Amino acid sequence: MISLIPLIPLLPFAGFVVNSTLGKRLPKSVSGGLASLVMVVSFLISAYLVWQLSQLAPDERLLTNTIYRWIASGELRLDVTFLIDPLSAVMLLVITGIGSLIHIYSTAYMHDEVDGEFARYFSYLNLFAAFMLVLVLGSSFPVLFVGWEGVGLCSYLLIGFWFKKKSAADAGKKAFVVNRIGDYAFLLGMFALFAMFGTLEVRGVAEKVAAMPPEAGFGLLSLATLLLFIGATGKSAQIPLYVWLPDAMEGPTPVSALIHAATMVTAGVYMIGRNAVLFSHTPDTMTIVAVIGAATALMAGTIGLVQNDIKRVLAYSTVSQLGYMFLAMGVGAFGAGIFHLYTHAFFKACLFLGSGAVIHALHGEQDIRNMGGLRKELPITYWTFLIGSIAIAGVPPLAGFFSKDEILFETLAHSHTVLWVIGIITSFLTATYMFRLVFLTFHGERRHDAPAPADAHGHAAGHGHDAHGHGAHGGHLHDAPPAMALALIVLAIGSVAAGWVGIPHAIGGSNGLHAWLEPSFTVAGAATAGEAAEPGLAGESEAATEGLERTLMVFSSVVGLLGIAVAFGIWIKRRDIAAAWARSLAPIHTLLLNKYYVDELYDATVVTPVQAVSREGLWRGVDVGIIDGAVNGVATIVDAGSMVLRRLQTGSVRAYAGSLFIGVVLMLGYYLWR
Amino acid sequence: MPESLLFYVLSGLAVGASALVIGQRNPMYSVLLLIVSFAALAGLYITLDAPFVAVAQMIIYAGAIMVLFLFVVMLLNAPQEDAAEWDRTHPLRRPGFARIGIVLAVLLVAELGWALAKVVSLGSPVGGRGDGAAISSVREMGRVLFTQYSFAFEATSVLILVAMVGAVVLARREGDV
Amino acid sequence: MIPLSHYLVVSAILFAIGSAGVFLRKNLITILLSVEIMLNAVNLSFVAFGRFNGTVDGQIITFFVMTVAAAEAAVGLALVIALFRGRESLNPDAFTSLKW
Amino acid sequence: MFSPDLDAIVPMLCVTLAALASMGAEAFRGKQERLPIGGLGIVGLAGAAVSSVLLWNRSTSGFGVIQADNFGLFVTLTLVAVGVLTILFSAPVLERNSIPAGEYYALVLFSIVGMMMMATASDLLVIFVALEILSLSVYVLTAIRRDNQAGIEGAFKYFLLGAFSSAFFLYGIAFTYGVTGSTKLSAVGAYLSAQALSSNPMILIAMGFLLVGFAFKISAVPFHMWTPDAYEGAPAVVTGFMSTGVKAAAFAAFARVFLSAFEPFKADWAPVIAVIAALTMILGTVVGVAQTNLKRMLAYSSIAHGGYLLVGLVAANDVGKAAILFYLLAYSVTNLAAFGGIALLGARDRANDELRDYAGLWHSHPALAALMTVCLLSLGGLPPTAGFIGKWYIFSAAVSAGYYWLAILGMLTSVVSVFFYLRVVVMMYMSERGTADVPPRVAGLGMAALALSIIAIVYLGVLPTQVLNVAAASISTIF
Amino acid sequence: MLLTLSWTLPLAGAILLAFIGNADGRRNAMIRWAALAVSLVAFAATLVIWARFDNASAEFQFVERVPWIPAFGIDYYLGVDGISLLLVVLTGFLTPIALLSSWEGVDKKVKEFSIFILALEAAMIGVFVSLDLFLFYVFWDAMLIPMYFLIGIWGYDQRIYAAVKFMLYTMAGSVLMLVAILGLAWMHSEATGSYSFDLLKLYTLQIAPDTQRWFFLAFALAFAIKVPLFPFHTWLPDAHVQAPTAGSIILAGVLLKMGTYGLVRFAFPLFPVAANEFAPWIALLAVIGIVYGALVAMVQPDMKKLVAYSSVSHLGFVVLGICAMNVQGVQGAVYQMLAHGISTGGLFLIVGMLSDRRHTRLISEFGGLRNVMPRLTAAFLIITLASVGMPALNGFVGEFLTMLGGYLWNPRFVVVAGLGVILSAVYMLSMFQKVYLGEVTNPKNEKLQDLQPREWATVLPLCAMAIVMGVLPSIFLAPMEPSVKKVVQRVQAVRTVVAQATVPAVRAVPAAQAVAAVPAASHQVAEPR
Repeated sequence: MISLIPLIPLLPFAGFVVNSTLGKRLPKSVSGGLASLVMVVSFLISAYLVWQLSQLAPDERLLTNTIYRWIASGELRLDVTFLIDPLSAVMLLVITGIGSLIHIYSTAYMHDEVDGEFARYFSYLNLFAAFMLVLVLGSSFPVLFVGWEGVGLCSYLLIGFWFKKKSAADAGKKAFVVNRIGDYAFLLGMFALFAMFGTLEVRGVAEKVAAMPPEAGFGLLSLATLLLFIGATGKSAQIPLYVWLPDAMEGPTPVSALIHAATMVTAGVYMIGRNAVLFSHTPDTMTIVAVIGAATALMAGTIGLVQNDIKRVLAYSTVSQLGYMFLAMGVGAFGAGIFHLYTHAFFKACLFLGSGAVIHALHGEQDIRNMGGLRKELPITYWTFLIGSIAIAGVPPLAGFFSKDEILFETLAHSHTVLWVIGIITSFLTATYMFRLVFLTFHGERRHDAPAPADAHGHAAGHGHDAHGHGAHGGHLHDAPPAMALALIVLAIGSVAAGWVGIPHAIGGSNGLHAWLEPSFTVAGAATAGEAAEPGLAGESEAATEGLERTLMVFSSVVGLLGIAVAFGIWIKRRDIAAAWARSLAPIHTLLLNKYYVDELYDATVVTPVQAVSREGLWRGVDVGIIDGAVNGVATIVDAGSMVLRRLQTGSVRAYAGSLFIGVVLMLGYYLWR
Repeated sequence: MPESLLFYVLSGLAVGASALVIGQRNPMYSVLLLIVSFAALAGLYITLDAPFVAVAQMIIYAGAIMVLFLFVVMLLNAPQEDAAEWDRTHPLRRPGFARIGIVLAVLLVAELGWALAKVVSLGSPVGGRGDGAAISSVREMGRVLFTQYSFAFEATSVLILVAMVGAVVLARREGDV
Repeated sequence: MIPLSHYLVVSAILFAIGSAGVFLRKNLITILLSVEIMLNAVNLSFVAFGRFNGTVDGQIITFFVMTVAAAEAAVGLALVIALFRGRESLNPDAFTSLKW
Repeated sequence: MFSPDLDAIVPMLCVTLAALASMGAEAFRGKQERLPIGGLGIVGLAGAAVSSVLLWNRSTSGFGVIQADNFGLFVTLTLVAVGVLTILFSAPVLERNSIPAGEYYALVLFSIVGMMMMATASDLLVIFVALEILSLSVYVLTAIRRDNQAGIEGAFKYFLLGAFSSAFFLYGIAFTYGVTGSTKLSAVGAYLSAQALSSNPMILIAMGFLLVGFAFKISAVPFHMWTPDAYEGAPAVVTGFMSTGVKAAAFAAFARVFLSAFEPFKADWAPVIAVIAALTMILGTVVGVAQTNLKRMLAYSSIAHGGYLLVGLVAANDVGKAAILFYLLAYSVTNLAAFGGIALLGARDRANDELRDYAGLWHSHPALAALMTVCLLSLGGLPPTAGFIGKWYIFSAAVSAGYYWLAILGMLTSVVSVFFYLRVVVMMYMSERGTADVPPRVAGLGMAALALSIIAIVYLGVLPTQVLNVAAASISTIF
Repeated sequence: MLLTLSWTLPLAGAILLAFIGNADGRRNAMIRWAALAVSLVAFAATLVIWARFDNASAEFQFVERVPWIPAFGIDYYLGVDGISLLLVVLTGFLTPIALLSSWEGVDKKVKEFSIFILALEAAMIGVFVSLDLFLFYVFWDAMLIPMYFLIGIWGYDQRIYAAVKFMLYTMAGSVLMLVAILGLAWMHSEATGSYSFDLLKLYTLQIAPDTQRWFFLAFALAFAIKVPLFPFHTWLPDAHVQAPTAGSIILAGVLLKMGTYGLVRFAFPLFPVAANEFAPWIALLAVIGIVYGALVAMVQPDMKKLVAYSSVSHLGFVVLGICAMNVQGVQGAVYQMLAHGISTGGLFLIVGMLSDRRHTRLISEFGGLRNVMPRLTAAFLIITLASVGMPALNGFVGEFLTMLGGYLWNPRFVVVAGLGVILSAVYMLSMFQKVYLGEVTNPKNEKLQDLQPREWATVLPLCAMAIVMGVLPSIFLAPMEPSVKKVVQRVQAVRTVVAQATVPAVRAVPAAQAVAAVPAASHQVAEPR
């Protein structure tokens, strides 16, 4: 029987092929419609397959389909095999589901682009979906890597979609290059795994590693996992490779929502989840993952607090939330991490699309200092945005609450107290900056009129919103058009309800997601090893744990609400406090505003020196100077030797005779004196 | 011993005359001195039981060839060496250069002498092995020349022909074809 | 009797004088004469060796040498004349248009 | 045919008769009459070729001093090729420069006689006489353009140094005769092999002096100084002739003397020749780099080629001996063709032999440029040409004799030499002609000769087996 | 006959073209078509070889053997195995593209141009199919001549310098190889009594380790220059930059592979002991080259130079894979050769199109070309990504396998080599951005034409191949695997022995003893005198 699995990525790919080749000649409705249609169909197939999967016994939940042998060399046998297990099922639904919504949203958002560009946009978007699906479906590291790099490519293309704008092109390149650094580590990690296990199948590696005890100390295995994790830090924007993500906001907003919030950036988290068995055998790496995750969460949260670009705030928020996920992965709470990934996809996509609606309405304005009071004019946007914000702030019973809470609980439960404290602080910060955003954008007074059409033309040229000047007079703004509204509303609903699949036992839930995912994090038949790897709460009683969990839930809810309250206090009640604090804490404020100067640091320590050394040292110095100098030097020496030796040929016959005579005397001398 | 005295006198004459040949600025004197040298050599040939060679030496060398030289010297009418106007141009052409020639010549003599000194058999008298009368016979010489050396003899005719043609070709004035 | 080596030494000295003459003199004709001295020196060796070996070959070879010397002289002098016509000089150092 | 004595010298006789005939033809021709005198030469050479082929494998000996063995015959045939090509290239040159054809051809043929004699002689005295025959002819040929002072100057330098070096050579013969009592190579060899190894300094001196004589003729460093001047001064076609014929003859005699008679003293001469070979290769190529006159450049190149040939001599094994023969043939054809090309380009008042005269030749003389390029590539030792096979053969010999350093040095210098060959190619193909005066159209006969040489070069480069086998067979008979 | 046909076809074409009179350029069009037809037929011939190739066999196939110079055991001996097969096909594939690429760019002396390209193709195919070392060397050197003319006549302003440098540099390396070849043949005659240049016979020759070292170095130097390996690479930027487009395509596409091919086919298997000793050093140079080439490429103002230095970097991966001498490494290396041929050929092709249009190759002269020539941009992007090593395109498979092989051998090299992966993205994307993205800043660029039909015909096959090779690499990997395994086994056999022998004192034990440990090698070890 022909499997349906390959169709999931192939459909979007087909959309890409059609749109990229014929796109110019298709009307927008056809190209956009086609792109959305393939995504929806893909979603439906995914849903069908996931339903099939759920019909199986929990231990047998595995659908695979080997398509062909990709690379065979020596003992290396790489098949293109697609695999659906509970983990990839979740990812599939998120990608195709949210992906469909964002495609639909985009048909409206990008409507102002000319036909060719419009089709190009959708072809990239479809290609992205295809690669993302390959990433989650791939059963081996290299196939995963195909998707991994493929989404990076699409990210590059989409960030730089408005290629005429230098900043966009720069951002795209930066994203690609920074990701490449991670990929470099990822490749090395793969090699290390192959060297150790002789296979690059994820399950093959897991089976072999499951038979081993967890690695004590930092050995080869830890190194391999650490390398994989570095790859993940690139893709998922963690310290130290997070720098590309904020810049990536140069891309169209739906792209930010899809790629840089909901799906691609979570690939790192997914990858660790996919290799849960492997990672749980390397406690040292796990600690590093957790620490990096927590640190990223905190750092991004602090930066998010002061940023003024609506998308940048969301970007740092994404980085921060990704930090949460890694924290979860690092402490061994894989289920919690994936849970957060899943809920985050909803509310962050919702927030990004909401911000897109705002920007759309304001014809490209992104600075929140120029917004305010949009609540009344953009009600749909406002309400969905608000729901998303509450969700991310972790207020029960919205989606974010459950997932974030589980992470914090697991962190504490695995006795990472410091990380837990950081998590709590970040949670507080999250609530604060999100509501700062909400309040500054939607509440208060309008601080800026929508720009006049002529102005819009110049200002937003790069964004392609220039043709949108029809309703821009007199400050009357258009709320999201139907396609956008649909996406917003569906996502808002998701932000509310998505968490309900994982209500913990502690408060009477079933934590269905956790149970669903569990088989993906263990190896069938080697469950004991997997179990042993989790230094959990084996010794404590179930009741005590649940008690702790309940306490923490209350605590974190309170923290979230507190954060909202603080935001309300500062940005609604006493606007002057913010300014005063910014003044009194000027150094810190500047530091945060400039994102800890990390970009500048990288520039000064890596980019500039490498450029300078390459140009002056290697190229002009070593290459042209020394090496080519030596080569040409040989020629010069021969030439000089020639000029010298030819001078011996004086033209004087007596000198010639002398040469002859000297030859004779020397030769006889040699014979007689030797 | 008169024989050795003769040898030394003749040798001294030959060497001295030759040295003077190359010590002369005037080519005319050089040619004449060379004739002296050749005559002394002819004398040495006689001491070596080679009277026919000695005669040929006088007739061919001193007579024919040297006369040819004299003709040319007189034809060109350039008795004196040119002033050393080129001498200033290149260090290798300075008089020091001539000194190098002398040094090399001395070295060559030294080398040859040393080599000869190392060969014991050469110390034996020159007439040690053969019969002097046998080799001084012109008949014997003629026999060998026209049997063993017949080819070389014929080849020499080609050589002379070449020299003749060559001299004609070279000496002919421009224009006469 | 005079040892063979004496003759050979005389021959060597004459040969060396001849070869030195090529360097010392700045007159083409004298240089040609120097070459003649060298050939004669060799002749002396031939005759001496011939006497020593007791064969007539040495003497016969001298005839050939003389012939060669004559032929060389003819060609050489013709060249000298041709040279002199062009440059009105017999100084070998005058003829350095071909060099390097 | 005739008596064995005469059989052996039939090739020489044919050429001698042709030479005499051309002299006679010149003498009896009318003032403005044009006679195909060159044709007489070709007939004579053809006779020599035919008789050589008939003598093949018979190892005839003549008068006790001429050995018409395969080795000598191979060189004879090479010389025939040299002669034929020279005559073909000469025809247009003689007419252009109003050189007396009769004397010219006679001298060329006489010198070929001398060369053949040298190649087949087995007696030091005959070698000496032959050497003088060919030398005197070549001196005169060098100066054959009496309106050209450079030619006379070159000829005189060549002559004076030649006389100087023949004196040394003769002295060497004297010592050989003194020690061994004979000038016949067989007798010398027999005596020497009976001698204890190199106890007698006289033998070493004899060997050294003989070496000087040969080294001079093949222009080995430091006895090479005459070469550039004489080659530059002589008319191009004569240069081609003497750079190949003289070298071939001298090498044949060199090999015969040193590889047969003086074989027992190989341990003594091999290192000296090795050093000379190395110096020759280095100097020839290095100085060639700076030359701007094509003839002079090729003069240095032919010095370097002499060095490669010496490598074969040093190797002194069967491969080496055969390699010398093959290389001589390949080199002769190639070098002669190159000089022929230069000669063809010359005008009456202008030699057109400066490098810059070749600028843009591709556009004005495409065929000539292409043929010259093949010559130059062959000289540089690039496949698929005769030069490559020759080099490969020579260095193969060096390697199998253990002279890796010589092989490597030879290879490296050949790379340097490629540099200056390429300069000509660069000029012809990649530079635009600056001045307006384009070289004249070249004569058809010359082009035919050039094309013939090129065919030979490519044939030897692609299908060398036949000739290699013959060369290999040639050496088996005597050494 | 197929192999003979594959190289004589273009040669015959070249010779025939020589007889077409075209002094006034009137027959240019006809000559172009004729040359293209010849090259297409030759390509077809190579495809037939591929089609009839037996993938399962490690032996040489289509073997042809005719005595050539019997006295020296030189044969006209041809054959292909999995390693050379695809290189032959690559040559056949790139030549028509090269001809097409210069359809309009070359307008002077079209006949000669076509002749040289076809002659070059003949020589290159000859190099890949020769199994006789002498024959190989003949082709190896003969190849220089047409390339020299191509650069020197139809190149850019510094063409003469570049052409001469190319020729001399390459020759300087290869003459030492010739000496080593002669030495090998002589050793064969010492051991068996007859000369032989037969590669397969020479494989069986037992060579003393000391000799192996010298010979290996001689071979390796020749190949290192051709590759080119750091620090022997400086001829490459000059030659690449100055060569006409067609020359650059062939130079980058095929010529450089002759060096790496030589390493796999000759240097390593002929001298396994020395190869194992020197492999780390060569790999070190390769790795330096990877990073160095990338860094220098990053700062080039000239597009062609940038691509040239990128070749230095990419070829480093190939050499690294070869040095690893395991199946993955070598297979990856061969694959990378093919991939690099396609992608760098494509880069030069497109850069050539730009330079034909604008007569400059300076990056700063361009900008925003995507606005005026979107199709060309798309093609360039695909090729760029292929070059960068994007998975699912051709570059990835080779890089992945070579690095994997390298890692299995010695991870340290791969750690450094991997930086090339990052840097390649930096320089390629920088160039892409500067040339294609942004607004059109230079008014001269406003009216540039997008791809013409003829150009489509050159770009499309390359892009298609880039994708096919990335998605279906097994098509290409399958034929080469048996042959690669054979080579690897040969070299590895010695490596394990060396490893065992050197366990007690890692560096102190000379490899001589190691060889002595091989039973078969203990006798008849030929020493050069």
